[in-house]
Amino acid sequence: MQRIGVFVCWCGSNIAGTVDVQAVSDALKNEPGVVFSTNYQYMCSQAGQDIIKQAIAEHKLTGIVVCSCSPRMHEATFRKTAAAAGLNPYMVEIANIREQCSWVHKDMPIGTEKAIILGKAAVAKVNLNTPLTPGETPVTKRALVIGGGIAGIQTALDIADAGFPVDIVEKKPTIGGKMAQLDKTFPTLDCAACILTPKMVDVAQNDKIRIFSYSEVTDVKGFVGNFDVTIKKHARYVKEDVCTGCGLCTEKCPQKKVPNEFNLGMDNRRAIYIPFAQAVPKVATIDPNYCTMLKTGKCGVCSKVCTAGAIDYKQKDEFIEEKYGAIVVATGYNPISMDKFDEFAYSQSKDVITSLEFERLTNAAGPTAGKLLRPSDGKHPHTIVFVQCVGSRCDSCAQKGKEYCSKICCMYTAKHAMLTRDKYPDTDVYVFYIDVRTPGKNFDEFYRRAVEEYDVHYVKGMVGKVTPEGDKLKVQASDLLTNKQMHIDADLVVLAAAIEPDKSARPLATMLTASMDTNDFFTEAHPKLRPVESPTAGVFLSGTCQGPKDIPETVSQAGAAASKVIGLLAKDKLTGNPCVAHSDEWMCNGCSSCERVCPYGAITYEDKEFRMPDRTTAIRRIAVVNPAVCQGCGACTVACPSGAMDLRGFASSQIMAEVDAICK
Amino acid sequence: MQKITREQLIDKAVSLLSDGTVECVLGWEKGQFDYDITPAVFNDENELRENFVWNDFCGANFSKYLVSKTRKCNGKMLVFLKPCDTYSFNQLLTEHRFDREKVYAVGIPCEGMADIDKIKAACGDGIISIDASGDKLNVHTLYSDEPISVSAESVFAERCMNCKSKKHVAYDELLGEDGDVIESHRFDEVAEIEAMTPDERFAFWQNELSRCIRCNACRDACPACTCEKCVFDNPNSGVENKAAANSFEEKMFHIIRAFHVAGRCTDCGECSRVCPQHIPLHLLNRKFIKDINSFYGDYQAGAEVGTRAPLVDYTTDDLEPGEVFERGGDNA
Amino acid sequence: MQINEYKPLIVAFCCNWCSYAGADLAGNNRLNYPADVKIIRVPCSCRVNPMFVLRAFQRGADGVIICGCHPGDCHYTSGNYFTRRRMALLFSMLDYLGIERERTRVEWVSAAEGAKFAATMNDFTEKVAALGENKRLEDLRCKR
Amino acid sequence: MDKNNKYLQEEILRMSGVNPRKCMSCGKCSATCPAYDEMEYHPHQFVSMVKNGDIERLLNSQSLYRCLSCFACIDRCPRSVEPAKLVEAVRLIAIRKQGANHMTADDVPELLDEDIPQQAIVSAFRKYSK
Repeated sequence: MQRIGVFVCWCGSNIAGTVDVQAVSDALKNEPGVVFSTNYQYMCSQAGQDIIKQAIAEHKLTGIVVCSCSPRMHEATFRKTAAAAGLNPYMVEIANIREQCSWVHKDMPIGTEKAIILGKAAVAKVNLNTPLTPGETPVTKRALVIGGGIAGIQTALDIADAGFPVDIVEKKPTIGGKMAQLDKTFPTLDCAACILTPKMVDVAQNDKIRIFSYSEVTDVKGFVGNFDVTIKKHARYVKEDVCTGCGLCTEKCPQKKVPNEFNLGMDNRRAIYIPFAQAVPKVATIDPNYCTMLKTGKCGVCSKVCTAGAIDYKQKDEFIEEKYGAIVVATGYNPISMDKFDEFAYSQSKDVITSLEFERLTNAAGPTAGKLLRPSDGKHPHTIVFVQCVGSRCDSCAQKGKEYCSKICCMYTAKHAMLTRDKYPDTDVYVFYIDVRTPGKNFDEFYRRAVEEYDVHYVKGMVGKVTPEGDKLKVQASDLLTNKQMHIDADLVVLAAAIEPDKSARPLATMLTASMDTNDFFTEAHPKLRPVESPTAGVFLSGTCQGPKDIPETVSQAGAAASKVIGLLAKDKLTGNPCVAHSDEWMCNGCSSCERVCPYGAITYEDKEFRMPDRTTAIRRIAVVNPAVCQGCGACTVACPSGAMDLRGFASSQIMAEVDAICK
Repeated sequence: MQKITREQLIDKAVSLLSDGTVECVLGWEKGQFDYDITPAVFNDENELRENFVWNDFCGANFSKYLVSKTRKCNGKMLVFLKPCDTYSFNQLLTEHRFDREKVYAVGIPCEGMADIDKIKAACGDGIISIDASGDKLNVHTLYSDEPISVSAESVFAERCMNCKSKKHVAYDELLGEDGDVIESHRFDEVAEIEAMTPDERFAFWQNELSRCIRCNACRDACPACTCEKCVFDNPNSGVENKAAANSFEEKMFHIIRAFHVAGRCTDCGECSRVCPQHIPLHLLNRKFIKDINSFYGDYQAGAEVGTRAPLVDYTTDDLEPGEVFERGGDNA
Repeated sequence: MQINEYKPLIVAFCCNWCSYAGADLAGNNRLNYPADVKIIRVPCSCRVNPMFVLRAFQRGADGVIICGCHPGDCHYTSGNYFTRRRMALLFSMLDYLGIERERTRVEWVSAAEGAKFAATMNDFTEKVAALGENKRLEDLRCKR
Repeated sequence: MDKNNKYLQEEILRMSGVNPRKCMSCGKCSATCPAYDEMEYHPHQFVSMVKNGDIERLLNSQSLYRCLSCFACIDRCPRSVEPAKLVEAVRLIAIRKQGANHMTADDVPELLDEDIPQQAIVSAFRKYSK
């Protein structure tokens, strides 16, 4: 039996004005378990807290009920008071007789009656309270960043800057991501390489940062503060620590017909290659799908020309296991495939390109050395049509494209149009738009410049059909403002393809037990207040894996994710919330219902041997809750058919005791 | 009459026993009466030849017994599954309730099982034995020298009249032919109750459920009720109560039981079969199934292994609890 | 209890993060609602087991209302989605058993919706009061 | 919106199963329409006129009969609004008015032209004979 003390607060006249506090403390004196009951003007004051501390000592109280304001206000205060008096802080319950009683009821008898009932419910609950101790888990002081684009780079740099070691896992042979492929960046028009490559060098030179390029995460176990991650380092057939990045092999390799993915297949590279001049790590990689030596065992040219002796045809995939305290997902995006948009003739004509291909065409390091030339015949295009919202903002019933707005297309299309008109004033540039969306600092001004200064023809309407005819592209479009159908003979058509999360994100989310939305974007822990955290503790989100973003937004989110990681790694131990779920192993069926409703992946299963009541032994599958991961929502307690799952602090028996007390 | 014979089943069992595929056989044996068949474990050919039963009263769904029986069996256990049993079999696998490796499942066709109460209604009491020939059941009673003959179809159990599937959704081996999923009228009765006024519905259920004697037979036979410890047996659960103390007590029992199996119930009908008070308990479970189908899309528990039951799943645009009444049509 | 002055007994389960805070806000703004409403704090609406709802009715409650964060705003991301399914099915079942549908309700109340909380409670209490005493569900032994 | 237009609007929405509110006014239907220049009201206008309940003007317009039912607009509409179904529904309203047929089936052969795609001829028979 508990020894309960009841403390009724007047809150000046806030409570005492409508509730007869003396009557309340007198009435509660007779409740089961209550050995002491009093009231005082301000329970939260020092003097009030002293009354509580004194009563705990004098009456050897095992639990207390404070009838006062909302627990959201002073529950923490009274828990500290109890702890100071040597009572477990979770033996405190608050009856909210201010916000939910005295302030909403005018009539003294009614208020008093309700206050007594609320007090009784709290007493009934405390009777069933048990002392709780928050669990502690150590924190591995190392972070993992998955993805080496601008988001991953910025996050890693910020974490390393705070003194914590960081590993970047990048599946491509170099870090840099999409930003490395871009030409200029809006709205300032500085060159992407000029601002990105110094950061890539910073990463390479930072002794806190390790880069696992050409690698991927294959397994994640553990939980916040204690992740065990397996990283697969693909064989690149070049010793990374020996290769000097001189590039001689990439010039001598006889296999010249490999589509260059960095230029989106618009030119070719060799079977041994360095993706681009500023690659980090600047190390050659052999493409096993094209290398004659690896396929037939005959060639070996690269090995002969390599003075450093870095080539190793026998290299095998390597698996690295490492512990991390926090994981940042920065897996980025890709433009969607244009397969389902036949009307734009993307697969029929080389001169219909996506915006990312356009970036490469105008990039000084691209296939045309920065000259805007048609991919088909290398001629200078005079009429260029840009089509916006290709695959964005589609209805789900249409079964092609994405429902969301890809966010960055309006701005990069304005940039492309403006730069084209700037470099080649002899061109006619049309942009077909549904809406022009330019919220952002200096964004609308930028778009207006494209229209007003550079005379880009913005047409409100959509392109319906592109037909290649001779060396022209017949573009049929609507102009909704003049209510005319337009027919343009274009030389180049650029499609602003929607963007989608990288395909690697879905299996990764499964490994991390991090949730995703229907579009495969990672879900944030709270859409407004916790935008860079995943609901899975210890997993953070950076960049476009969470939703479409431009570079400034990505960088600021990357920094925010880093600060959350730093906040986590700075702790030596994680103190959990003790109000978590726990499963009674004797009652558990192992049915997985709880696991399926848990938003945090806090529940796992193990096979355990039991000595059964009939003296046989049986191996049973039982649920185990990881208290470090559980956040205490209680969804599992209801999903559990046997009632094996219960929630500490809000046990079924406690809530039912409250129900009973109220309904008595 | 069942198309597959007792001898076929015994021969199959004996051959699997003798080649060492299985260690024991879960089958049916005669209980107190001919029509009172109970599940039993058989360990050798003699036991099988002597006691194994297969007739129109072998309604018991074996899936549930696998949970406890496989724990006691070191090797594999042979189990005969009628089409409706296979759904429960899958559902229990989804919930990891037994080890698939320890079971050798033989699917057997079922022509529908008889309801002894319907036979009693037709032939009177004092039934000594019942045998089947063709589509007829011959009932021998104390009071008549000649057997009374009734057509098997006329005494089908309710669940067999509304059979939802003759297709086996799980087996290692199939005896006889597989059937198809059937478009049944199993929700008609639920719809009839839904169409009543609230007062009529209350009166209907008050009449039905007040007969409950809390014998727990429905729970004990239900293949979804395999909890290690049932909430109704657990003094800490707050709902443990053996006796029906008042009018709401047994309602609460049946609502909670139906809710606990909601989304997991395969509509096998065992609850109604075993109820000694003839309460149409399947109408509670079918209400949940009907609601789930209409609110969240068609879902048949146990149709596949590993599916996510509707109550541990959601979509962001599910209907609101306040809208359920609009869906059901205005029958207030 | 006086016979001529019927007062319904309403149990309100409120999630800690949205609806309980919404109720506090109603208090802060001194918005009146009937004292018949008694609030039980739960971490999330998904903590409310249908057994609690039935228990309340069994012990003599006249109405039970469950309040949670708006769908999509759950503190635990998905809790209220499960609540929505569970309660939709439970309420439909209670209706099927002939129990007045006005006695049960789920309402989404955010921490900013103090006024909505008070209005909801006023409306719910009024509807339940109009039904009169809960004869179909209560356990007579436990009635006050 | 007057009563008749309101009635016609509801009738059209019911018959076509189209929800014009899904339209985001991108104009791709009109951009893609091969009969655009023949029309007084273009596909995107059809959608907005039905949405606004401006039905009678549509009913009286020759545009109804210029639609080839090629379904390009249905195929390419990013919002699945399906303008051609609206056109068809308005046409049916016109046809259902006794004696108000645009032309009879007998009129069709002499209007035939060698260049008309077969699909258009089949559509014509379907549209003009009932």
